[in-house]
Amino acid sequence: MSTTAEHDHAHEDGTTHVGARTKAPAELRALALEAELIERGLVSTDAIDTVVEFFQNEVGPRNGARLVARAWVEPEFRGRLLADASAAARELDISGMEGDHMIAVENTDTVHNLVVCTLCSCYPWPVLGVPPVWYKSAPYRARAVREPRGLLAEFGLDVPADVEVRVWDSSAELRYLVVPRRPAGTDQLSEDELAALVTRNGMIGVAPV
Amino acid sequence: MSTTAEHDHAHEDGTTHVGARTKAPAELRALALEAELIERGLVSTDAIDTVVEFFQNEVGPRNGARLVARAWVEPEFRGRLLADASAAARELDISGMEGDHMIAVENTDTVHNLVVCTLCSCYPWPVLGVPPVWYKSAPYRARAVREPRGLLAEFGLDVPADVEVRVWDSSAELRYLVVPRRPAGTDQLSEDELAALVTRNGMIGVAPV
Amino acid sequence: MDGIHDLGGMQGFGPVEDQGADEPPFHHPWEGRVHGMMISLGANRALPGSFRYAIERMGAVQYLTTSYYEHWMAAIETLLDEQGVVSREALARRIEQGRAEPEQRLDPELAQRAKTALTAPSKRVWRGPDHRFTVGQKVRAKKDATTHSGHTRCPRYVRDVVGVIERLCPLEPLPEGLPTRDIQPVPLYTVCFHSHDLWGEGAEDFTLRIDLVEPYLEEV
Amino acid sequence: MDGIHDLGGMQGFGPVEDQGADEPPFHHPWEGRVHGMMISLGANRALPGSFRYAIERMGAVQYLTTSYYEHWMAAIETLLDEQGVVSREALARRIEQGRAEPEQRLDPELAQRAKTALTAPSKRVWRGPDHRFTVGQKVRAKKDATTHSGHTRCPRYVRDVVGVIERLCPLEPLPEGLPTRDIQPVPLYTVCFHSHDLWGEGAEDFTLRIDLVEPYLEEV
Repeated sequence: MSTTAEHDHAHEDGTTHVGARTKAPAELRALALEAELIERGLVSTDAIDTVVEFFQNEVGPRNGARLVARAWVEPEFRGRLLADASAAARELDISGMEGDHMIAVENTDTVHNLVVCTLCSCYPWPVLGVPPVWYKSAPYRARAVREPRGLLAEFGLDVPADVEVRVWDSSAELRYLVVPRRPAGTDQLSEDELAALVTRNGMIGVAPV
Repeated sequence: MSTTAEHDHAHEDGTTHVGARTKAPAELRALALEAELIERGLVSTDAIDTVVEFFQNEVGPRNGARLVARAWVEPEFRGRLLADASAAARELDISGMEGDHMIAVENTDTVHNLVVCTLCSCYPWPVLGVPPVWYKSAPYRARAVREPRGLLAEFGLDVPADVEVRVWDSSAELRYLVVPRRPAGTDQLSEDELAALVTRNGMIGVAPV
Repeated sequence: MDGIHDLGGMQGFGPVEDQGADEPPFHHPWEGRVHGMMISLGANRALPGSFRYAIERMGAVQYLTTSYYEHWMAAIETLLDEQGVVSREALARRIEQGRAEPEQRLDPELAQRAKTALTAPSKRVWRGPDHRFTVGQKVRAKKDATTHSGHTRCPRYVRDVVGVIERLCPLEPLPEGLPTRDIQPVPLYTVCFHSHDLWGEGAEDFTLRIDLVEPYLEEV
Repeated sequence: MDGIHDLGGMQGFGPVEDQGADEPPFHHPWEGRVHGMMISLGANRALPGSFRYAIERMGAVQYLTTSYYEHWMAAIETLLDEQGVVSREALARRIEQGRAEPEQRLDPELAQRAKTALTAPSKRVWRGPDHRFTVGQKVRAKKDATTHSGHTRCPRYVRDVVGVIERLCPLEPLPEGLPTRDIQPVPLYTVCFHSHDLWGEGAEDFTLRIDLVEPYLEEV
């Protein structure tokens, strides 16, 4: 990984071609930082590769979806998930940074949950991966704690007036995961099929499932 | 005024040369707007010229300084200025837009006044002209109502702890003018000489005089 | 609205930079033209609605990254577009087609009215309800003084804080009504707050006066 | 500090734009490298201090006009510079001299530690004072919870508002101490607020839970 071409090849995500002629300032700064830290032995190419690989291929909303589907089909697991989401996640070998104190909050007939981090962009990595840009954006962080119903309507989710909208601002080290309501007419689906219905947005609270 | 060259000549203020090749987007937008409004008969070249000329040459902190100097030398005028600054200003033929409800606030041994407009940049045009960039800037508007002493110190003005700092946030249609303290050792100066000592910053409250 | 324009008390904006006493009124010729257009349009009663509210609706990032006279220009463009006088499209087309050079048009009468507006005292006095609060009375700036998404002149930093009425001032139109040209004259007050009530005990020691209309205030 | 990062309740930022379910974790390769550097430095205990506070000190305009991973990069640069590990000048020089291409350096043991940090459960439990408040108790988020210029995790929008303790949570280090590595474990609570108490009677009807440490709270 000593040339730009190799670097590009190793980390290409399909959205941007990094080359000497197309480097934006941020890209150039990141390269310089890595070069400096490599030289000082503070980071290593393979450690960084490992992190990138982890977020690109090993972790993401599929983990959260497995927890949700399991909770839908196993009432006792649901109970354990709502009591201690990090412990329940460990049963499925899901654990790690930004997930040691996870709390699962359940949507019901009377409560709809919505998760935000107004001060930065805290997010439960082990179950959802890294957050989407919109979750990290100023509009979402500004509006979620002030006009959540209007915001949800823009996401296509009209919460009836008699359903409590419950916003969670993750300002400390607790991390929140929304357990959506199981859709009607899914009685015949397997746990895996159910997991396939659960979306990242549903587990943040901006989609029904 | 049908060509760029003529336009430049008529309104050159010495800081920027406006020409077809150097137009920034803001300049271009302003030209387009004027062109459109001229065509619709909603503005006129001479009306705009009049306004520019007025702010460049006819109004400014010298007006405020005349009021302050008069107040320093005439106790009765000082009384009228503090009672109704707009009426007192009219005695010196000073009046106009953004100055119909002016209030003069006097610095004393025990009070130091500071004027800001946190929501926009309200300013008493007839006595001070248009505001300087720093007065309109986000840092000033943000800090003046939260840490005025620290801010004044950065302007080189250390207000003793036993002097009340009194901040005026001009959020409505009242406009504020600070009357600085008359400097020591100026007993022999004429009113005109005194006026020459009074600065714009002094009448906003970020300088002693 | 609690937009970025409501800057009072925000931190992280860096130092204040004074350009000195010789700073010109306009830093570029176009700035003067914008000021002149605003005053001329006003003298022609061609800019109704709320100029300030039009600025407040710019969007936070645009607001912070543009200059004062760019704010003014944005507001003029917005109001003219909303009133159907000059559409944004017409302006964009003009720039695109290279027709962004104003012709000369003289209107000495308008020039005189612009000058008069800048220099003549106004006799306008608003009539309406009597002042309900008295000097020395404790009042609280209401938590929901603002209408949440509309124009207000009650900044966030005084809301829900207790102050003291210091002066009764002449009536002014309620700012909330201005964007829809709904003129409701209401009593105005200068209200005095202490910095510790505004920002907590750890704040610098100072007092603050701000002018607030009666609907923003409630008895304590 | 009441910086621009404290966005809760601000208006004028426009719509939320969802890129859809297929949005990649990193939008440019350099974003992944920044994430990787942060985790690797952490695994090497080479990034002490407060990462969040370093972001908060970016400056308002820079903060709003740069992306999330640019915030991270700014924080890494700031902390490394402040600790004397890598100066800003060294990085600027490297870019200027065209030496911004990282050599390959392998350290499988560090890679393993990074992976472990990302995936292993942490057993860390903070010990300290008992919880003083009880579930159901009314509390007010203090007006001066913040130290005015330093790091805080008590956002502006809850300050001086009354809520109800909903849950006692495990202790966490007081955020105010983190920038100076002053670790003071304190009780944490989930506190429930009603939207009308936060934003006034005119606000949408909803409830809000937020996790606040005990020093941010006072009895009502």
